[in-house]
Amino acid sequence: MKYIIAIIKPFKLDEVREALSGLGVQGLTVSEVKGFGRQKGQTEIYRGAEYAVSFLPKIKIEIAVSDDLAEKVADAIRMAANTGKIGDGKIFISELAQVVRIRTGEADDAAL
Amino acid sequence: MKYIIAIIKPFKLDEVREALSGLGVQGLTVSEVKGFGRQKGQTEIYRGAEYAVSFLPKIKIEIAVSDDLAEKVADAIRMAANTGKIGDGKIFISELAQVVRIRTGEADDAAL
Amino acid sequence: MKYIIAIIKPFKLDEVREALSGLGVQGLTVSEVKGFGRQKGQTEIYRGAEYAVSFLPKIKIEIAVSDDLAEKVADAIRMAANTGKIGDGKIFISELAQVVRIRTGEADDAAL
Amino acid sequence: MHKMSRKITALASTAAVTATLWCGQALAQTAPAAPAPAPTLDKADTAWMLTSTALVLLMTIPGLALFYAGMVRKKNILATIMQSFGITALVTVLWGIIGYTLAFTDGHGATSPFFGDMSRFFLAGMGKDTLFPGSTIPESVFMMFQMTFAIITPALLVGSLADRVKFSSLMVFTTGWLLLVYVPIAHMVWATNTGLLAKWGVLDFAGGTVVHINAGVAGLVGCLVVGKRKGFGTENFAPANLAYALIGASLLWVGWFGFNAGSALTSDGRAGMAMTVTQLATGAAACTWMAVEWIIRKKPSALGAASGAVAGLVAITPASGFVGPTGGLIIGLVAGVVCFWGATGLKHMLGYDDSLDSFGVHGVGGITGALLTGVFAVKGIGGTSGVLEGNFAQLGIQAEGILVTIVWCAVVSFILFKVIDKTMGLRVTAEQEVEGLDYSLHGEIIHD
Amino acid sequence: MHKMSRKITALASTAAVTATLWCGQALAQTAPAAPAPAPTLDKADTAWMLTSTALVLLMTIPGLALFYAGMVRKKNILATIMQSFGITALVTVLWGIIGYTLAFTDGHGATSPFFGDMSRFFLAGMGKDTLFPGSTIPESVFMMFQMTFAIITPALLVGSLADRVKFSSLMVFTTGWLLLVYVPIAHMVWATNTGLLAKWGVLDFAGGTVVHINAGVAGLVGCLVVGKRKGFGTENFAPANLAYALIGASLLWVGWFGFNAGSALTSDGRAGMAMTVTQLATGAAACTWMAVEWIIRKKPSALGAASGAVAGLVAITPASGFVGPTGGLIIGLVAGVVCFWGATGLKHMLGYDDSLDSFGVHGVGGITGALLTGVFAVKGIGGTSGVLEGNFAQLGIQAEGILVTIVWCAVVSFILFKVIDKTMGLRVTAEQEVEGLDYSLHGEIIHD
Amino acid sequence: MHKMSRKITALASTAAVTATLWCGQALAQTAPAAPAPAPTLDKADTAWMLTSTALVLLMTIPGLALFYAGMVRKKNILATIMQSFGITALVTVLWGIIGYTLAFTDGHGATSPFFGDMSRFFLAGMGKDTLFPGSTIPESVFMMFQMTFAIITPALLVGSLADRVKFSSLMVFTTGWLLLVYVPIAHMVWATNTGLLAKWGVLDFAGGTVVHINAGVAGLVGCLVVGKRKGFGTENFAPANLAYALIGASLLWVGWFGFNAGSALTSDGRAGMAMTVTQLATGAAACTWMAVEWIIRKKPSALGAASGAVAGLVAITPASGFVGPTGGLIIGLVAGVVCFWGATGLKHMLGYDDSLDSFGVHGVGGITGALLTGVFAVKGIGGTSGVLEGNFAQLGIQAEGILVTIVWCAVVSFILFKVIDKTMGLRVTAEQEVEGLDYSLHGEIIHD
Ligand SMILES: Nc1ncnc2c1ncn2[C@@H]1O[C@H](COP(=O)(O)OP(=O)(O)O)[C@@H](O)[C@H]1O
Ligand SMILES: Nc1ncnc2c1ncn2[C@@H]1O[C@H](COP(=O)(O)OP(=O)(O)O)[C@@H](O)[C@H]1O
Ligand SMILES: Nc1ncnc2c1ncn2[C@@H]1O[C@H](COP(=O)(O)OP(=O)(O)O)[C@@H](O)[C@H]1O
Repeated sequence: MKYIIAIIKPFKLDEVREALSGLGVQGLTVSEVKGFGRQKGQTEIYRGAEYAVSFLPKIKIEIAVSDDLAEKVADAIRMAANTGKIGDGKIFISELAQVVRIRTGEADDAAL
Repeated sequence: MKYIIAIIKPFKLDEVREALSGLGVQGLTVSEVKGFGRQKGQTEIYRGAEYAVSFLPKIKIEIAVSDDLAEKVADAIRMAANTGKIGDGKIFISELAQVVRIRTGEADDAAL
Repeated sequence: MKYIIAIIKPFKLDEVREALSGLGVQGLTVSEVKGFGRQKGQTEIYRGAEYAVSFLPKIKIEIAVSDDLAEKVADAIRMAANTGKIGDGKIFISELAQVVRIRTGEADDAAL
Repeated sequence: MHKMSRKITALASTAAVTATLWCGQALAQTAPAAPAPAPTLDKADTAWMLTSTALVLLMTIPGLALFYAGMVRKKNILATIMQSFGITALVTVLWGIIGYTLAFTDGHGATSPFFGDMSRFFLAGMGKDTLFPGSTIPESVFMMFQMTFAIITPALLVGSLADRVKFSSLMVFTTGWLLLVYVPIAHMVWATNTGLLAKWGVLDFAGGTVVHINAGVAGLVGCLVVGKRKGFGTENFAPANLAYALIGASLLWVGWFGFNAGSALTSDGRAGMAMTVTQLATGAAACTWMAVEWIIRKKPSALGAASGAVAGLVAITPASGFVGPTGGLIIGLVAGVVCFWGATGLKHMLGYDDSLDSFGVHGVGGITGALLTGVFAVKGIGGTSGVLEGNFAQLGIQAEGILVTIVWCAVVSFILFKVIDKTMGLRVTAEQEVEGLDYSLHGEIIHD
Repeated sequence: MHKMSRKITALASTAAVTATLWCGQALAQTAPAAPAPAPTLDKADTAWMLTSTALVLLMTIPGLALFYAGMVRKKNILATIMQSFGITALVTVLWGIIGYTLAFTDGHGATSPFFGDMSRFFLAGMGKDTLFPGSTIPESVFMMFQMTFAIITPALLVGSLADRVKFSSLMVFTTGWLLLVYVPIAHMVWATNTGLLAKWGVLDFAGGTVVHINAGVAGLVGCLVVGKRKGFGTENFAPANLAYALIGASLLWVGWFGFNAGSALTSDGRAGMAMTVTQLATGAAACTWMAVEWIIRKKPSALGAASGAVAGLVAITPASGFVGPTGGLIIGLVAGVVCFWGATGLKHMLGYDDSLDSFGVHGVGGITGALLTGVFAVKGIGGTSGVLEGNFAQLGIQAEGILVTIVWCAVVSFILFKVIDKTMGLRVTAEQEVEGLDYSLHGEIIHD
Repeated sequence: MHKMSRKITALASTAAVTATLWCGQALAQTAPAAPAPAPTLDKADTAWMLTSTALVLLMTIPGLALFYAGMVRKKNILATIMQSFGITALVTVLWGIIGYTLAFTDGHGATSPFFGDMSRFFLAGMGKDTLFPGSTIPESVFMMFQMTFAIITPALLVGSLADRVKFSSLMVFTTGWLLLVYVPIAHMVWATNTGLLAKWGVLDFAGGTVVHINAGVAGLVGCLVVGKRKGFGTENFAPANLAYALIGASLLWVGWFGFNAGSALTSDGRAGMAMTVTQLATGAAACTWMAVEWIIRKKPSALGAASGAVAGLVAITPASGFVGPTGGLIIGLVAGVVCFWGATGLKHMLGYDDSLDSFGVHGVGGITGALLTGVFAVKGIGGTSGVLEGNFAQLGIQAEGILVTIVWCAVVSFILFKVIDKTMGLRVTAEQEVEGLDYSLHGEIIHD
């Protein structure tokens, strides 16, 4: 199994989720993060001063998938989250040793 | 060493933490996430309209443990977080290559 | 490639980020987490009662790096985040199988 | 009805024409306001009106600002507050310079049923000791009290356009709308000597037509012109922080005592009765909205209770100096149900995106209240009887007032919205809308 | 003391009996309120009372709503606001229909020391120009002013039940409690012609017994009946957002000027003195609470400062029209210390879960204030001397008033809570409590 | 100018000396305040002043508390509110005991231009029916009204020290500053019979010098003594929640009606005119700040609009009872631009860390307003002409008043800050500053 972490732009979340549902992904976990990267930070005005906000709001999606689905999932995310503009984000894929469904105790692929 | 990520229902956090303390787990890291899965989303009322909230509040626990403790930790989480109802969450276990304690520089098992 | 997760004290974030920039790290992702560990929790006063806050605010930094940079990055974080006081945090390093840049589709080291 | 429809048709065309005519005319007219009878200053009345003015300002900032800000998504909270705050600043200046004189002086000739004259341009001639004609309070205090009404009305209508209107365009629109819609309708209803609807005998104690129908209709027109929010019907638009909305509704409720009881312009028993019926209607409407929602949706929502309260406040506004306690209670009961339908059934049925229900609550509630004023008016309280006391004609007169307001407001607002949309653009870009107005328009965000 | 204890015993049994008797009696009674002497309307007094009414409403919404909402966990913020808001709406209607007439008309026969009659049912006979007997203000304004007191009292007591009471049950409880506890105690204390405690000579300028002891005792009874919050003593119940609590406390403070100075029913020197002692006591109590906490807990907490201020406001309430500046200062000093103990030592000692300290602050502070009124009353201010001016008896009279209030309130509240608990259930389910009342009762959550 | 500079030099040295002298003197002096002419109580004036007092208290809590709390980082929100709240409690007690008597009694001999006497120590001799000399309102009400001014002034100056001052030291500083800076300057300006600046003919209707210049200058001195915030210029200090700041600014705006119109001490046409010019100046200043920022920074910020409004309110304060509508508009226009520069250009140019711009807005705005009062004063409104009506001298008199205020305030504030810094320490430790004042000073945090 693979553990996929994707950092995307916040307003792309709904599109990504739909794309993944289309692939049969049954679950995923989302959190709000702040990203630092090539994308130039916004500038906030504060009493006439300007503050560069170096951290940008991003969404982190975590999905555990079976090995054979991993590639498709990564592709789907890339398609759905792409705007072509800097700051679109990254996808990180690593090995996942074991999965357990808390409710039933089912393990690995059956637990996804 | 293993890196264990558990997604659980928020109100189970205290029980899980106690179960883990019982096993001698000395540290863990917790964050608020939103989960999307089989569990049907709640429905919020808004001026007479109903909005299905597809993302549910969940708690993510991350714990680095030595290899021999991994299985016990996973079991303990499963016991403590189980309600038997859909949405109880998942446990994901992966390999951890290296650990460092920032304060002392201790490494790996000594750093846990 | 390696996936580095560091848990640090919140007010060390800026120093850590600068240290990493110095190493040529181009991107990282940050989130607010709560840590449970050896560091004794704060005590809040509430109408004369005292509540021990067992979870402390921490910052989690995630960085994907090429294999050769991993050691340097871990060292840099350890230097920058160290205060010598309990609760300074941990660094976790694991293998990363694959990286994709969403905007361009570039993969692995080129995507970092 | 025939006579009425003729009047209305005439007005529909008159609206746009007159609105463009008055400038020249008014500027040429410098005669003073009609000589008033000579009451003297009453310090007690003045004390109450100073207080009422503060209360009505409190309704807009921070009351309405919070009520609306609590209903939007987090990324638009500051921008929503800024709409109320910016309108407050802008209308203050406009009203002082030209709005007040055009609304509350008598005017001359053919335009006098619709507009005043320029005798109070820059408040000229309003000395420290000048009383407002026919009242016992300084004209400065009357002018200020009315200013707070002129402020809240455009601030209310923005609710329909929430989350997508440009701040710059809103400021321009407000300027035009104040002078071409608010001012003439205020004049028609409240300029006792010359106003068109005042002469017809339309009852509107504290602004059911001038403020609420006016804001509701303009809001409806606006949300039709500007279009739906991006994601309407598919994304979750759940309010970010309803605590703000409930604070806001509470401050609206408290401040409304100034709005309604203050409209007596004196601190006597009529003011007391206006406060009483305001409270009863509001409590009743909050209860009925909660009850209806409890039955239909299984849970009484906090936003529902707040919306019900506002619905009651809106509906009792025109009636407040005219009806008694039982009338007030009934008006509230009705308003809670009707506005619930306005903000839910009607809106969903017709499918427009009246984001924060300016029309659903203020338009629908204002119309309900204006009509019921004609039903429940009690001679012993406000000097005019309603249907229940046998004066059936009053209901027709109220309907005429409502129609004139709707027609004038809809026509001129539509033209204004369209002109702005075609020139500077009414709406932010799609990117700005997604990014949130807080950052894209004002360069600020809420950090926690 | 012997005489007093007999009176009390008699009352304990009378409470429940009378409470069930009055319905039939009162409905049979339709005679008008006693003819008043003939003062005329004073517009200045009316202006101040209109203002005071707005100020006291501000205390409950949004004042108290925020004060309480700021002390609960995030998942219960909206539900906590809704408790104040829902009570405001409900009591408004109840008071207009039947509460006012039963509290403030004279009543007849055996029940007249406890209840009024039905002559103002649906506010019948209260015309625009009717003055409240013996006052210079319209009866409508007096009725409204008193309504705001009737609203805040049940809203205060809910603090003891926070985080676990069903909204529906709370609405039912409020209805019963208003009519069977608040109304008779208000009548006993404030119905000058017939009220039991009024005749005994109990001093309660603005509601130390009627509002605060009453709310505190009912809250205590309620939290004993409903039980502790799930997780009490083991989970961290730290307040989610004390900024709300401090805004709330501030609005309570400001609004309390209407509460206390408004209770003069006139805008004269006594009102001014009431405002003065209110401010001094509040400042002093906030300082002492902070000081005590600073010494004991090493840090002065923001919630402590706010609680101290409220403690001072509570304690000065019965005294406000009777004592002078130094008396006010001392009452505040004492209240800060005593209520700190009430909300910390006492509560932890006895182990009940008075969640937001309705009893610890309002009960304890109200008793303290009511007693000290008997000590510091100054003839030259309120017409009655206290112990310091040699009138030792007044302290006993005050104690009698307190005991009657406690006994009546405790007995009837207990019965009401129990009946509701056995029938519809007082408390949410364990799941709902864990999930949070915002979502489980109202279908809403705070998103940011 | 020569004469003036001599006066100033004399004063600079007098300030410190007198400040230490008065204690002994004042305590020895027990003669009653000068016998007043005998006006009688006016209940209408009293009603308005009771209301105004509530409005001005609302300005500090929760108004200013929120305005400031909204501009700091999340970890300091509660501590910032606590600064306003704690000062409110402390000054209440101090003012009642000794502040009022030293500020508003006539005083004796050499110190009488600077300080009053002890005849109202603990408010002794202030009975229920005592009127404030020369007014138609109870002295208790006047004392309370003035107390709210004494509260807000130190609360304003803390803005300069935000995020780094110790709460304990702030309480000590406030005590000293109230008695050695606020009290003498209030006496100089407002003690009609004996005050130094009052005799010179300085116009300050509602506190341009006493409140705003005073707070601004002390804030500037304070932020120079305490030093910059850790991370100033390198870390992002973006405000955590500007919604709070906008609620705060709104409440300041509304409450300011009490501040300015209340300063008439009567509810007549002058109060109405004061309210009018207050509103016009505020609207105008908010518009110009927005406009300038829009031009320079491309976006009109919400904080900018709020700051502009406050700038207008500050600048019109001294002028409010003296100028007419057009004067008010112009003062607002000027204040918006000048204070924008004060809070941005000037601050960045000189590089001090006036965290929340107490000096940039209140100092600069207060000076601007005090000078322009001398320009736009209209005889027909406040009895004194300004430059535009040919009275050129008034501008010089205003400048003298400003200079005396600045010099006295700067000298004594500097000594106070230094003494406290050397003894108990003015600033929290670096760790506490990083951890946040909420937790480190008060043991509390905002959890959501
Ligand atoms: N090496 C990295 N490790 C972890 N997160 C990264 C890394 N590089 C980028 N990110 C995340 O991806 C986001 C987008 O990266 P950025 O460099 O701005 O643009 P792009 O994705 O177009 O290359 C960043 O905001 C950050 O959250
Ligand atoms: N494949 C997955 N990858 C990551 N997180 C998942 C995945 N599937 C489920 N989750 C997380 O687990 C939570 C519970 O899953 P759900 O399908 O609702 O119920 P159950 O755990 O009972 O099967 C989800 O809300 C989500 O946060
Ligand atoms: N085994 C672990 N797994 C995950 N996170 C941990 C673990 N141990 C510690 N942490 C994180 O590191 C933080 C610091 O750990 P702590 O034991 O308090 O001090 P130190 O880092 O000095 O040993 C904790 O608050 C927690 O967030």
